Amino acid sequence: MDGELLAAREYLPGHWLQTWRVPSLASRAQPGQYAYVATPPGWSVPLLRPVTLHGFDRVPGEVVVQLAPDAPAQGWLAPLPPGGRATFAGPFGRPLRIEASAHHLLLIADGSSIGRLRSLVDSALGAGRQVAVLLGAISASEVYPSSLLPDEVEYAVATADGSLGHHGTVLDMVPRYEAWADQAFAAGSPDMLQDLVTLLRGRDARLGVARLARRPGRRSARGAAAAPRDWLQVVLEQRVGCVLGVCLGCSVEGATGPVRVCREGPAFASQELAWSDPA
Amino acid sequence: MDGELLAAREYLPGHWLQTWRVPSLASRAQPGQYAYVATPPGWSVPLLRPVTLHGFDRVPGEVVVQLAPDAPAQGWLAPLPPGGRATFAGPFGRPLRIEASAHHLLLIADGSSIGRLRSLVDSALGAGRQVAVLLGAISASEVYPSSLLPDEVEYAVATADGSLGHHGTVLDMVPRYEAWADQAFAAGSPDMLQDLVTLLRGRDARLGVARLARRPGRRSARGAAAAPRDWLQVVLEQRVGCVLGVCLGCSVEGATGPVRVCREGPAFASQELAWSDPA
Amino acid sequence: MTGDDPGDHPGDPGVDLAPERPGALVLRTPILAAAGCLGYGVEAVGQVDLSALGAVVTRGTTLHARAGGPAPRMTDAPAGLLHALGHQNPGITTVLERHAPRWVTWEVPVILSLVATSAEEFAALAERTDGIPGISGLELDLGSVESGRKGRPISYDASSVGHIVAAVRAATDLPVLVKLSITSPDLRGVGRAAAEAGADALDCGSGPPALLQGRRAMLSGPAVGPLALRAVSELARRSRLPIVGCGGVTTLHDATAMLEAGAVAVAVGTAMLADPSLPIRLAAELADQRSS
Amino acid sequence: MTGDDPGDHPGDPGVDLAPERPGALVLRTPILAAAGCLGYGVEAVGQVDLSALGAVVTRGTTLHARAGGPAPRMTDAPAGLLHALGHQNPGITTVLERHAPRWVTWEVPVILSLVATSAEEFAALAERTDGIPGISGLELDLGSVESGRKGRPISYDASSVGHIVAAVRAATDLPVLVKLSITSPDLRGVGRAAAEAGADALDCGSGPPALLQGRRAMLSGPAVGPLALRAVSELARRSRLPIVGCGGVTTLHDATAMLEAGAVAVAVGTAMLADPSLPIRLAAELADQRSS
Ligand SMILES: Cc1cc2nc3c(=O)[nH]c(=O)nc-3n(C[C@H](O)[C@H](O)[C@H](O)COP(=O)(O)OP(=O)(O)OC[C@H]3O[C@@H](n4cnc5c(N)ncnc54)[C@H](O)[C@@H]3O)c2cc1C
Ligand SMILES: Cc1cc2nc3c(=O)[nH]c(=O)nc-3n(C[C@H](O)[C@H](O)[C@H](O)COP(=O)(O)OP(=O)(O)OC[C@H]3O[C@@H](n4cnc5c(N)ncnc54)[C@H](O)[C@@H]3O)c2cc1C
Ligand SMILES: Cc1cc2nc3c(=O)[nH]c(=O)nc-3n(C[C@H](O)[C@H](O)[C@H](O)COP(=O)(O)O)c2cc1C
Ligand SMILES: Cc1cc2nc3c(=O)[nH]c(=O)nc-3n(C[C@H](O)[C@H](O)[C@H](O)COP(=O)(O)O)c2cc1C
Ligand code: FES
Ligand code: FES
Repeated sequence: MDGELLAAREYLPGHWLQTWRVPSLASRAQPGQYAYVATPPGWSVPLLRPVTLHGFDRVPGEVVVQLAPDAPAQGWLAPLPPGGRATFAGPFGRPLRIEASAHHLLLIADGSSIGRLRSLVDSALGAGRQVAVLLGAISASEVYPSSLLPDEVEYAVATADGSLGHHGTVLDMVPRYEAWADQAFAAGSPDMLQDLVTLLRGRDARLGVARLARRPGRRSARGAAAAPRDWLQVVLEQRVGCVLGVCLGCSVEGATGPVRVCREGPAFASQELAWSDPA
Repeated sequence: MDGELLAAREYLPGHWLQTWRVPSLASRAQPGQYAYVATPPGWSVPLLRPVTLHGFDRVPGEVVVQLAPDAPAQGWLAPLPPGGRATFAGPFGRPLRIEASAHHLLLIADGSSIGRLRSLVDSALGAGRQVAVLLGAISASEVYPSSLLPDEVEYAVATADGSLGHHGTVLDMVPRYEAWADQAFAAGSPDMLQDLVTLLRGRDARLGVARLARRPGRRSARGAAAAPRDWLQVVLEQRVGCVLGVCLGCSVEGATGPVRVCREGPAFASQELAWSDPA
Repeated sequence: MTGDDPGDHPGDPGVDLAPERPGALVLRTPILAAAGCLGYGVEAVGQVDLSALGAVVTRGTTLHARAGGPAPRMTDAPAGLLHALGHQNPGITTVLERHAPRWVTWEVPVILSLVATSAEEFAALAERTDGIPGISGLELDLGSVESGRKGRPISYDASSVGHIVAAVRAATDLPVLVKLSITSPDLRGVGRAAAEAGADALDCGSGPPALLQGRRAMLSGPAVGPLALRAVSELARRSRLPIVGCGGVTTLHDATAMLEAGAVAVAVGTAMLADPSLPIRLAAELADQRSS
Repeated sequence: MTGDDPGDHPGDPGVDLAPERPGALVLRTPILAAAGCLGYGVEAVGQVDLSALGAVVTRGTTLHARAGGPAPRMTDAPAGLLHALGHQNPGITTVLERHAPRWVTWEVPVILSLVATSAEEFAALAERTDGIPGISGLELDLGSVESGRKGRPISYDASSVGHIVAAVRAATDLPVLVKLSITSPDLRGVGRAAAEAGADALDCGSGPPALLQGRRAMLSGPAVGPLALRAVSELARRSRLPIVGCGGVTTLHDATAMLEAGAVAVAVGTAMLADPSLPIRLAAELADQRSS
């Protein structure tokens, strides 16, 4: 599917948001899914490379693509002027799922990974839900600008050097929100995700009190399919080969054997994946 | 030096003429020289790749770059929309030289190589000289359009399949012009150039009569430095590495040892090069 | 596929990858899907017209199931792809049970790629295929970076190649292709050892040993094309066996260069990952070129 | 350059490429110009601040003048360059007469690259440099595709490497670097043979054998980076000699990866062809990175 670049802005040094007209992608994309862009004709390897769908607007048929400095497609997409063209494919794979009964959504990300969850914000607010975003970054200069988030969103930032918001990691802020949130969604480095899962192992114990105090009875209302262990969903990234499910290049360890990020993912319930045991 | 693409047209399938604004190139380019364009930032090897300067216009600071289907820079230059940018270098190397006393210029080319001589046409006509262009091509569909040449130019075409002009090779047409021409300039495949040089080995004998009959006394007027053996100049192409003269990747056999096309060339007097003896 | 009428055009004899076993492995077109790049073929049904391919070489298959290596298994390299997949596969028993019944129904020959480290293990794998319809040939993966010793592919050593091929030859009557690394230092010796031990054809071959985040990996894609071409041309001058050229083939020009270097057929790997119908287009373009 | 104060910063010891010959070959920065990519250095004076380089390795130089190979000598490959230059050079006598007097005046160490096919010839070349000021070291080109037998670089064979290095060692007291092909199958054996025969350092190395329009050629540039990284890391685990990593280095990231794989310094070839000041920028970036 052919795309035309409509506009681009560099929202942080080396970080781009590009608006593309790609109607058949915009009409089908769902939060958490990736789109793929073909390496350009002059490029030596014909490959599909993932881009993060920061947002999509179905009616005009537009998607907003986020390019971090290390995005695989950065090299050929970032220099394009408006009017530039690229070939898109996707969306492939499984999206993030908001449960019907979930009203409070907690989004947890580090660095530019917030882009992978960004379209979930729009879907959730559109459906009248409340959203809190927790972001971790090295320092203030790498923090996703709050101006890119709707005002209704609660946005809390942690920086490793303390230059903005909480001095520490994004995980330090999680316990404060875990009782409030009906569902959580995370994207980020493998280390952060692992630490998050480890942290959440203590959640049931902590929430025994907190949750019941705040929303008595909600738990049972969710039904069996949405057991509390599905509370966290993650969006993974892996280097990809085919994105068609044949090469097994994107495999990661799942709870019951290897799973392909390009097909079974990119969104997973945290319990579907294999995590290290706490040391 | 930064260049901006102003306009592009595909004058034959796969053959492009692109107008670029590159003032410092336009102000210094001379007929026969190449310009070089840097592989783009996303490209994996930083190299300078040759492009043919089809023309240049010093006052607005514009050059017209010709891209044949096999041009090294075709892959990244051809897809650019107007407003696109590229980094240029050059001109490097030795240009073609029109002698002050030369009034009749014969240009001989095959295929898209005519682009390498094209700017000589403008210089020569501007200085009041007469120009004849002989072009060889496989068939009519690959012939450089006469509309791209000024009306004053005599333009003769030969096609291998006889679909346009003379049925045969460009060389068949040379003897008809060799007496008329004060200088000749050729660009094309190595085979064509070799055959041309072989053909011209008989020229002195043929011209003993013809020249004296048409322009008695002209020969001596040229002086020793412009001996008749300099009658033909050629523009060579070679795959290049550095275009700075250090890698020796562009070397060809010269009459007295290897010569570098990027420095001692690309324009050579035919006697400066080593040619095969006739079989 | 029986080999009775392999060519699309009357009189087109097809490409025989096992000349000493008449009709056993004759390809309609000289373009194959390289090992691992189309899985077991079944994953691609519906996306690709498999019958337009010369053959499908399967994912490398081991005696027992393998979970594969840790992530990341793959990364982009300049003009190439680095991969260390760790031979993830469900093991030969499952593969034969699950997929062979479908392969029987296909027109395209399926060549089963076998992965092992010893002659005995290779022979055991070959024996398992005995009497199982749907398999048109075996490819011994001796080019793999991950199963060779210390990241040196088995095909770096001619005598190992000879032993393994002899053991497999004794275990099966199926056509046997031997896949070599394109950086094998002794291609001549390796080609001779394979031929003398009874191989039917050579696949040249696998990408060279490289590094993916400190782990041993294979490099593939256009970057390795010039190395593959050189290996094929060297092998072709020495070997009487038919050669499948593989490595970096992305365009018609690449495929033609392989055939000119002496290959009788060409396998496409990396370039078909994102575009599984690329080999089919190449096959069509090649046929056009030849008939014009 | 004397080696007295090699580092730009007080306390920076520089990179010693000949630890057993104290002060003989200590580089200010760990970035070198790879052989052949800056000619004899003299071509680049005025374009590049040579003193900002760790060292300049010269074009390969033979006993007698060579006119070089036929055109085309070079062509683009995916993410790389193919070249078959035929070792064009004016021969060692002319090189020493013409260039050594200028090298003496330079701050940057000049390492003369020697090309030959036998131990005797290499030793003869080394002898010619005896007592000639301006040469800080010799690099033996054992990685070349064009001077090895049948396109197999000399460094594919450990015993040849040992013989050649021993002969050169006997002929000179200059630091001796041994340049290997990055696809040498037996890097461990080759590294050991070089060390035992008295080499001071290893350069790993030359691009792999490839094909340029049917002729043997070397592939270089980013395409070969992953192969070079693997070779350096394998060599570093086995060898006690300092290693110069070479192959595909284009960015700071590439240079850092080479150093992490175990190289003490990095040579830049193809990437400096179009931009001879690239290695200087890399050296500066590397210094920045280290001091921050
Ligand atoms: C599903 C998914 C989605 C992702 N989405 C994003 C995203 O939207 N934004 C983001 O920032 N990160 C994204 N990532 C992360 C991304 O994969 C890695 O950060 C990235 O691959 C790091 O690339 P690299 O620098 O190792 O190599 P690359 O940047 O991929 O390539 C290495 C170098 O080789 C060159 N090169 C690569 N291919 C070729 C070629 N074919 N020919 C010539 N040269 C080539 C490039 O110029 C580059 O310099 C995503 C990953 C996955 C799996
Ligand atoms: C001085 C000079 C001037 C010339 N001027 C012109 C001219 O103006 N017009 C013209 O038509 N011809 C010109 N030529 C002729 C030209 O050199 C050859 O026709 C051309 O190089 C043929 O290219 P190729 O197809 O072999 O390889 P290329 O097209 O150079 O490259 C081969 C393939 O590799 C890919 N590739 C190349 N480099 C990279 C890279 N760094 N990273 C990833 N992929 C890469 C390309 O996509 C291409 O598919 C000129 C030659 C010279 C020496
Ligand atoms: C994703 C992927 C998986 C592969 N799996 C196998 C395999 O299982 N067995 C094998 O012999 N080769 C395997 N290969 C190697 C290819 O078959 C081929 O030899 C190599 O990639 C070179 O060809 P190419 O440059 O066209 O990719 C694999 C290559 C890729 C890219
Ligand atoms: C134009 C050119 C000339 C070269 N000449 C030599 C040479 O004379 N001697 C040598 O040992 N290596 C020579 N090489 C190889 C380089 O020194 C280097 O080992 C190789 O190119 C790999 O590094 P790269 O990928 O950074 O180019 C040459 C390489 C190029 C591109
Ligand atoms: S990328 Fe190939 S299976 Fe997922
Ligand atoms: S291109 Fe390097 S010397 Fe001419």
